[in-house]
Amino acid sequence: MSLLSAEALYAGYGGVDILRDLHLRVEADEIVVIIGPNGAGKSTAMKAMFGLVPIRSGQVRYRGEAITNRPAERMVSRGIAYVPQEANVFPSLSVVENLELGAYVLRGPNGPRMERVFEIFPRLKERRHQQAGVMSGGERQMVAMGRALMVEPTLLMLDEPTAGLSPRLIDETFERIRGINQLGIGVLMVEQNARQALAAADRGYVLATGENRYEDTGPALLANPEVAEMFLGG
Amino acid sequence: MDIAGLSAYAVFFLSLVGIYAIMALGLNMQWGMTGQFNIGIAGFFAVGAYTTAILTTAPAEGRVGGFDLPFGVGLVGSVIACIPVAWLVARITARLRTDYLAIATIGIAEIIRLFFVNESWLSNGTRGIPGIEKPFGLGNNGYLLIIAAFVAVTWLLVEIARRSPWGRVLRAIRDNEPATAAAGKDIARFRRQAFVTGSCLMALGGGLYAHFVGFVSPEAFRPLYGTFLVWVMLIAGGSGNNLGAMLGALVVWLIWSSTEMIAGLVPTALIGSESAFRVFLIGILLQIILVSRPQGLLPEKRPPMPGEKR
Amino acid sequence: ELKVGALLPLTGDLQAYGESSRNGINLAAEEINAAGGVLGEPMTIEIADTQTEPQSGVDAAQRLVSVQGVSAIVGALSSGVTIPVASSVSAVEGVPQISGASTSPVMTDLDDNDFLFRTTPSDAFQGTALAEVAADEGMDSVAIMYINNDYGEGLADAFTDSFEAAGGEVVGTSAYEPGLASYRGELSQVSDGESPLLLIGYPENGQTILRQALEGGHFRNFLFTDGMKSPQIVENLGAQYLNGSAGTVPQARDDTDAAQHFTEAYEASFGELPPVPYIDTAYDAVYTIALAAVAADSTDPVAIRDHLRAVNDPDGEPVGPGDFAEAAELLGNGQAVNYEGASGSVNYDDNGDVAGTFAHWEIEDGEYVTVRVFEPSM
Amino acid sequence: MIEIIQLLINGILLGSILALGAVGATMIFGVLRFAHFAHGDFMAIGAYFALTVVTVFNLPVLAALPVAMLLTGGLAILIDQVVYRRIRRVQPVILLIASFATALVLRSFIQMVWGGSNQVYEAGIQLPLRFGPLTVKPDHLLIFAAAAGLVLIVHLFLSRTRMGKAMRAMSDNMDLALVTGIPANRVIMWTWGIGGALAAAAGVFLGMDTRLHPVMGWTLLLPIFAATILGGIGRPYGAILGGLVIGCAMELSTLVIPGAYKPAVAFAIMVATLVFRPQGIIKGNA
Amino acid sequence: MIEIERISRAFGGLQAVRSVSFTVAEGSVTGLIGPNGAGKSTLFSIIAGALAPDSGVVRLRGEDITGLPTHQLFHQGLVRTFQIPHEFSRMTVRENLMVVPAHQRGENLIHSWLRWPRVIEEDRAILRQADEVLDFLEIGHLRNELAGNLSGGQKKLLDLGRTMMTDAKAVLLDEPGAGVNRTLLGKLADAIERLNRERGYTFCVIEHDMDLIARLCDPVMVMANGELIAEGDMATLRRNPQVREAYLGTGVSGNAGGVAS
Ligand SMILES: Nc1ncnc2c1ncn2[C@@H]1O[C@H](COP(=O)(O)OP(=O)(O)OP(=O)(O)O)[C@@H](O)[C@H]1O
Ligand SMILES: Nc1ncnc2c1ncn2[C@@H]1O[C@H](COP(=O)(O)OP(=O)(O)OP(=O)(O)O)[C@@H](O)[C@H]1O
Ligand SMILES: [Mg+2]
Ligand SMILES: [Mg+2]
Repeated sequence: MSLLSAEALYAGYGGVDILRDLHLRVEADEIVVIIGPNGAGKSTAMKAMFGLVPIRSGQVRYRGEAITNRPAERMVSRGIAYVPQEANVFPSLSVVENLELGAYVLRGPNGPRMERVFEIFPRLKERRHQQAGVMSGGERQMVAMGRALMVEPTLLMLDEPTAGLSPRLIDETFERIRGINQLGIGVLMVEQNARQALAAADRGYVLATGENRYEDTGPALLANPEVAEMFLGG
Repeated sequence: MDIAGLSAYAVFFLSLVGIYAIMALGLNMQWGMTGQFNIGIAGFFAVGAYTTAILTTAPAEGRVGGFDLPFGVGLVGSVIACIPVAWLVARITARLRTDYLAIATIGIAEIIRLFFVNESWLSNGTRGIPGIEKPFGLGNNGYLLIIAAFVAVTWLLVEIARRSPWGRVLRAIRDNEPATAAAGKDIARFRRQAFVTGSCLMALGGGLYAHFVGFVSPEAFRPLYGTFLVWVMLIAGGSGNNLGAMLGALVVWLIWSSTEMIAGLVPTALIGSESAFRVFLIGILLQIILVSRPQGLLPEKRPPMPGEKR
Repeated sequence: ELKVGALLPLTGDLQAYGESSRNGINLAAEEINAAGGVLGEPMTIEIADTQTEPQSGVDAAQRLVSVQGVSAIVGALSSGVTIPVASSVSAVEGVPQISGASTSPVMTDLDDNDFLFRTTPSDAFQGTALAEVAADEGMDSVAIMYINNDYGEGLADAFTDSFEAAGGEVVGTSAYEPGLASYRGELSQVSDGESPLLLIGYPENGQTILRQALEGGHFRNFLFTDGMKSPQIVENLGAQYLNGSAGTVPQARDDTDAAQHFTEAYEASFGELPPVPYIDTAYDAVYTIALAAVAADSTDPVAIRDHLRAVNDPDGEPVGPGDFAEAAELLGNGQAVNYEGASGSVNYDDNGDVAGTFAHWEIEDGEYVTVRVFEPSM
Repeated sequence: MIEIIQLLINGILLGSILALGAVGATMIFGVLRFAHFAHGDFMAIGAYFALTVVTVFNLPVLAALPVAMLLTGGLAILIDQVVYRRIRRVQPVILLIASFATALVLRSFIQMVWGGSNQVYEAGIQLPLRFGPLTVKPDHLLIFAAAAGLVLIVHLFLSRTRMGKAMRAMSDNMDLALVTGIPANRVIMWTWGIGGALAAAAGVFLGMDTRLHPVMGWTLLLPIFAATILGGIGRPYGAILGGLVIGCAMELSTLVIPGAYKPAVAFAIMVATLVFRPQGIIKGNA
Repeated sequence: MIEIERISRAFGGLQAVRSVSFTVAEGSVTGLIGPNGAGKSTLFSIIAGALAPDSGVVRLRGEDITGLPTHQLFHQGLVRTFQIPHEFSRMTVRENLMVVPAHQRGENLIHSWLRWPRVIEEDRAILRQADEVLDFLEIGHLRNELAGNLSGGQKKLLDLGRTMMTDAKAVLLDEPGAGVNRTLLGKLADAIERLNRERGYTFCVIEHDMDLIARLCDPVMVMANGELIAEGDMATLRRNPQVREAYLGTGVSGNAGGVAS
């Protein structure tokens, strides 16, 4: 039984299907990457699975349970955490408050959970009282990811976690994602930094115009000349 | 209820609709096109009405004016008098956006109203200015034609403005100010132009109103009828859509005056007070319109591209 | 069939007065119909709400005239609505309009093609009357607070002129804006600690002002105008604080037959007659319209207007509100009548105004008691 | 000097009533991003609910207060679920106009049920306590204490509970709040409940100090907005300060300008604040 | 062309830019790199007139332009894009571009009223220009789509497209590549090169994609902690230990982005 699976999804905005017959699957403990050109529907796919875009037909299952079109706010308590592509922190709240809100659906003290996040992102501990809105691009991504990790998810969904980060931070971020994955958390991410992402991933999907194009292990996709030509910039 | 009577009422009804339609078009320029949240319509409405009252009435004791000038001069005066007022308000509120601007403008409108209440030397204070005549000795029918002509011309001008590159810049400002500035547009200037032009239309409405009812006093410029009604018309009709603004004026004023008949059908024992029930109905109808058609009766359409038919 | 429009504020600021005026109007119509109606048919009343706003007031008036086809209008209450209705509807359509409550001096000279009348005297008279009452009460200095509209300002000005001419002193004057939660600042501004307060306004905010004046210890004695003559004030604030306060109201001599008839008839129909103004004036307005229609032998608006003064022929037979059948018969026989109304003699002058008499009233044991009825000596 | 102090005392009373209204208005603004034009009418209906309790069960006003707060809070939630909820996702201006319609509905409802004339909780007046040359009315002490107590409770709620934090999060970024698993609808209902309850309290106090009348709240709406703006929109603590400043300024203004311009004072302060310190008098961290 | 002289700017206690000076030579494509939070975007905002510096001077062709409002700079030929795309969300993609050209007659309201046919004629030319740009960026099929509905990367392209609607002399690009697919990014680089070569545009580019920087930019400025720490061509900078430490990182995976190609 897959951790998350999407079968034959049709979904879009205002009656127009963006996704057509989309299939996706994430196994427990796996890092899965989605790549594809701009406007391919990658973000839409993430949102649809998370209940933010209505699915017209098809099934989304989480650990075998059908969660198609369930409201987004319920996904979190099931153990799925999602970091959107844009506007992914609460700008006027401090780092600590952002993290606390991440654990909104959980009971019990936040202290230990927050310590664990600080272990992964020590920089957040230094800046814990800073307002998230004025942090630099890289720090914000950490806050966003930290916030998602606060729910102790079993599945983490990341939409372009490295966009706008410096090369050094990109390295570090992939490093961290691998670290998170090693804690037993499944990761599904969209990336434009395709080479690095595929290098870090167990499996990858290539989407174009809302449809599946390729699916393979990360290294295999990297080695595929067609993929490289059309989607990785030669 | 005879035909002649009905048509006389229809003329009267349409005249008020026309006056409100002009104001709704002015508001559409500010809100629908530029996103300026002006809830101070009553202030500009008052400036227009008082200006023509002062210019066109016979001389009177105890106040400035009574210049006995013709109707046309009065209306032009209304619009011109509004320019410095609107410009000043635009200047004062230049940095304000959304609800902040809204609340500032409603405050300014109330200050303008209090000014007319208290400064008798100019406005004859609470007593108001009577004897504002319709032009050329026209009756209601003739005056409706004048109003209709003004509505048509206003609509044409506002519609051209909306389709013009000028209107495009306004819509860009509505969407994203920094990006508009980065595209080389002087946002402050465009905002000011839209605000002043829209306000002048409200003043024009005020001028036409003054000649229509023949009397102005501060009571006419309270927020309910001076401002909110116009907003309700624009929003219900479809903000951003000029035809919608005019349709909204018609429909909302129809609701406003027809609910009396509906309320009359319900036994008083059930509702306590017929008139209160009427206002209750108005509120409910409005909510139904807003909930069922939040984009308005005629939603905004993008202006045609050059060479495109529509 | 005679149709009369009642143009009243049934919602909005003056809603309380609108409802009581409506009773007066309905009462007059019922009596007239009981006495055989007008020109052989029962007359009808069409009611329309002004919402106390000019925009909807003129619309309602036009609807009365055009859609309901009324031959005359009774109303409106506030001058801010009455005047626009007169100049955009009544004068234009040629329908007589009689207000029972608008007191603005502006109406006297209004260019209304002689279609606008009123059954209540202009402020100018009441101001003088008020000064006389102040003198009667032995007040040589007063502070004034008045509602900031044409009614308040008109009265305050007229009072100040007469009062000061008679040697009185006004220790402080402040206009107030309606609807505020506190008038304590204004009160402490006008108060000198001793002088009584002349409060010109309506109960809606007047009650708040009175209460804050008493609670803050600013004033103990009060002088009122017609607008504040309302039993709910005594009821809400407590009689003991208001006993001894005095005021004026336009009122006919209540010893007249007409006034007694009105009071009895009202009480028979609606229960106790509330001591609020503008009921009898509205009542009289309907009567004069009905009589004028009879005199004109027509329900044509212009004909009614032309005969409004004729039903007050000084040489005619005096008739009162209870005598409609007789009056109609006299008129039918071509004889002149002189209507003496519940609110006074209702003799419309060339401007459509009436000269009124005023009552000097006091509050005693929580009741409004008329001390005397008099004609102000201008 | 004495006069000024006396006016200040009066101003603080008026200010605490405004503040209660403004705290609710500012919370609603913070979470839902629109100026709620029916807020004054919530005050009025709260006052009338209390009136019914007072007359039917013959209870003192303060005992009726919690009932009125509860009922008004509930009514606010109901209106939100029936009307506002459906248009939350479109532009805020639609919400604003809809709230204006709500104001009409509430006001006429009051008139239909309770009638249009002045009413009071308790006939008569209250003689003031005298402290030397200063006078204070016993009710005023009560109102002030109750207002302070309510504000304290709201403060604790906002700063100590998860719901309070969730409200701030919602006002920051509603979409992200959803993604974080915050039950947006529940948070919004709480906001309405609290805003409505506080409005009811303000209305009851206003009724105690003046009288009950269908438009009692509507006419106070602009000063309440002025207080909201002055304190910085979306900041409950600012709203309290804003209410007090507006209240005192309005009372003190009678020393220098004609009473007829008194309401203009609140508006002028409001406009000046907007122009010179758009973020409000106390600069928050946003 | 653009001279930046000792520009400083602080936010509260944070010194975002400290006394930075450098020159963007006419006709060059100058890169600006540095870690997140180094102050690059802040510096752009200062040059473009959206933010006032605490001290320092910006010159455009020798003329002092410090503190001039954005729209005036635009008319002197200085255009910028934003790091976070700033589209006109409720306008179509086409309209987004058509707003940009300067000196449109129709932007004068009176003119629109009186000379409508001429305004329309002019607008037609602008429309053609906009469609060309859209086709060039391969988003021509979206021309009538509302810009707010575009995907993240498409918005970046649109932002770039807007700069192509002017006769800009100097263009400031803030991370044109972030979120843009690599294949398209290559084309974007072509476009920048062509504009630079054929039309003589001067560029200053902030970018974290080192391939793009290496391919396009010479010289490259490196900022860290608000200061300029190095400048030179990319090959030199890669060998600079300070730059590696602060920015590039030392790990090999930093090259997995495919510098080799
Ligand atoms: N709210 C919306 N309404 C209508 N269409 C939309 C909306 N959001 C996105 N789209 C359209 O859906 C398509 C897919 O968008 P999506 O955001 O999923 O792309 P993406 O693959 O994430 O691209 P990118 O890499 O640029 O972020 C695009 O063509 C876009 O125009
Ligand atoms: N308006 C502001 N208020 C307070 N601090 C700010 C503001 N704008 C930027 N900063 C701070 O200034 C510093 C520099 O920000 P800037 O956006 O210039 O960085 P950058 O070099 O563009 O980084 P990135 O590559 O992540 O975009 C950051 O630490 C940021 O938090
Ligand atoms: Mg995306
Ligand atoms: Mg940046």
